Amino acid sequence: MSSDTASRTQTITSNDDVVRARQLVRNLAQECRLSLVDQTKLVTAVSELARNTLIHGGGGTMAADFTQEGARRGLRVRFEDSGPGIPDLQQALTDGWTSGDGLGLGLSGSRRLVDHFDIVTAPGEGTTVTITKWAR
Amino acid sequence: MSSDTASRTQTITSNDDVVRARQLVRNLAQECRLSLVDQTKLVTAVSELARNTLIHGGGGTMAADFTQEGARRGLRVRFEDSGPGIPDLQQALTDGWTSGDGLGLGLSGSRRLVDHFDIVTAPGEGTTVTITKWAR
Amino acid sequence: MSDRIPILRIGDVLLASIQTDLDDEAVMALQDELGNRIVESGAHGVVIDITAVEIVDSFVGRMIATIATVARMLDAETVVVGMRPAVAITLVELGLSLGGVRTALNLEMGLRALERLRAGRDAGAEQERG
Amino acid sequence: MSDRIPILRIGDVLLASIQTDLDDEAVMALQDELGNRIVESGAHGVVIDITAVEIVDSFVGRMIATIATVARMLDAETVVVGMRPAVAITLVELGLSLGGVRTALNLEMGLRALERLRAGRDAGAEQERG
Ligand SMILES: Nc1ncnc2c1ncn2[C@@H]1O[C@H](COP(=O)(O)OP(=O)(O)O)[C@@H](O)[C@H]1O
Ligand SMILES: Nc1ncnc2c1ncn2[C@@H]1O[C@H](COP(=O)(O)OP(=O)(O)O)[C@@H](O)[C@H]1O
Repeated sequence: MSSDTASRTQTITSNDDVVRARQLVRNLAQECRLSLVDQTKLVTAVSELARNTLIHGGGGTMAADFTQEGARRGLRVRFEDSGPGIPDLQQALTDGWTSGDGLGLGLSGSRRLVDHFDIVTAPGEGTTVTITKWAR
Repeated sequence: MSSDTASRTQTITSNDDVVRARQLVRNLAQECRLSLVDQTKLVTAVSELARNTLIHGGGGTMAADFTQEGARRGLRVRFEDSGPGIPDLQQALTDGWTSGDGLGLGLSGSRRLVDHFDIVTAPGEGTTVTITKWAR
Repeated sequence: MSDRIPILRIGDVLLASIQTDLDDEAVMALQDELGNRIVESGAHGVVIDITAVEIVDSFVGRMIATIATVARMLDAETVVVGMRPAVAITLVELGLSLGGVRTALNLEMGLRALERLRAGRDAGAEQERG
Repeated sequence: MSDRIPILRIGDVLLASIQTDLDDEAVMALQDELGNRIVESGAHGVVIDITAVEIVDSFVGRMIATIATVARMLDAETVVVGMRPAVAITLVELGLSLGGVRTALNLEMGLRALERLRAGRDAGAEQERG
């Protein structure tokens, strides 16, 4: 079942893993009773961030867990890589800015799609992005 | 009632008239039993085209009528002005092209939003745009 | 003949609720006034409530994108609440981008999103050691 | 490990129906193959069926926009059918433009839209005396 701890971690080292990451979070989001729109937003953000972990971060891991705040339940997903890190974070968070040939909407767009977005990065020290979406 | 012939014509010489044009077509679209999405698409197209009639065409008229094709019913709306006309129609129909400070999505976008889009224009001879949306 | 849209203030948030079918002049007036109020008030969030709005055409879309840009420059976030699904589908087909605004189901959710964002930012500022 | 999406031909129209959660490689393969087929076949329309698609992220969105651009250069129209309302709302918030593609509720409506468009164009060519 998707509820045991093991299944909530996903290595991200291939395109297939990005698909698996989406599917894992989709299942957890349903379990967490996110609305259909919120599931869609969260899984879209996961797809963007997992791709970044793979492409920009050179691979890493995704870990998802349920979280509680008072009576509210939510789903928290963390992406971690030990890639090059992001030298200019503000620039990277700007709509349309890309260092490659992407659309530059991955970070800025997924930030909008979730309730909480947190990023820790430094040149040479990898990147960790944590997002949370609350059930209503 | 919105069904009599008189109420189906709307002069477009002010911003208020653009609002009236939208409302007239909204009522007719409901009467014609367009789906909610199709009503929304049609009224959005009407808003774009009525604004063009006012801004680019220097004012004109809108005429709406029901139309039938076999068993299908639809709503046809015509915008007519005797303004400057459009010298390069292909350019004007390109996404993002504007001669002023618009977004350049009025013609290209409303063309996509309707089932049938027809434009007759020539420099100095005004512009007539006719659109049709069919009920399912 | 334009109707003016009242701009309310709820704590640190400015709220404009569009309740009628606005003519272009009223849309521009709202854009200007909201812009001014964001600058003057130092609000950290802007909510544009379009629950009652039946269509968003390119004119209204541009107004929303402009407000979001002004707000962002002043470190405030904009949330559009109550967008109908039919409006979203029409926007996609029209080819219009709202320039990266957040959306929320309703006013309550929108206000909550702004609150969280604020909390997240204050915390995030320290954590973003990039 | 990529699944290939079959591209069907219905009269003058190419149809790609996305039935599974595609990885990026499969998305690129679909883009390349659809592009080639549009060029080779002289099709006048392309339908991308996303009825079964649960999310459209920036990668898939760019594929759709690219196909629409290629098609347009070759005088063919692209219709995306079956977009879920939740997907449309997410696209708006993501800030992504599909580059001006038509949308339709389902395959049947999409094919009908292409037919009409074609009829309209043939007639329109004479009328557009601009
Ligand atoms: N995990 C990561 N590691 C290193 N750099 C990253 C990472 N994620 C994002 N970036 C940088 O931030 C930029 C913007 O990211 P994003 O908004 O997702 O756009 P895109 O991926 O389309 O370029 C990327 O081009 C890249 O330079
Ligand atoms: N009724 C009209 N009369 C004259 N020119 C027009 C008319 N409608 C559109 N145009 C021309 O076509 C251009 C593109 O129109 P549109 O796509 O609606 O974009 P926008 O109105 O934002 O400029 C306009 O900038 C204008 O030059």
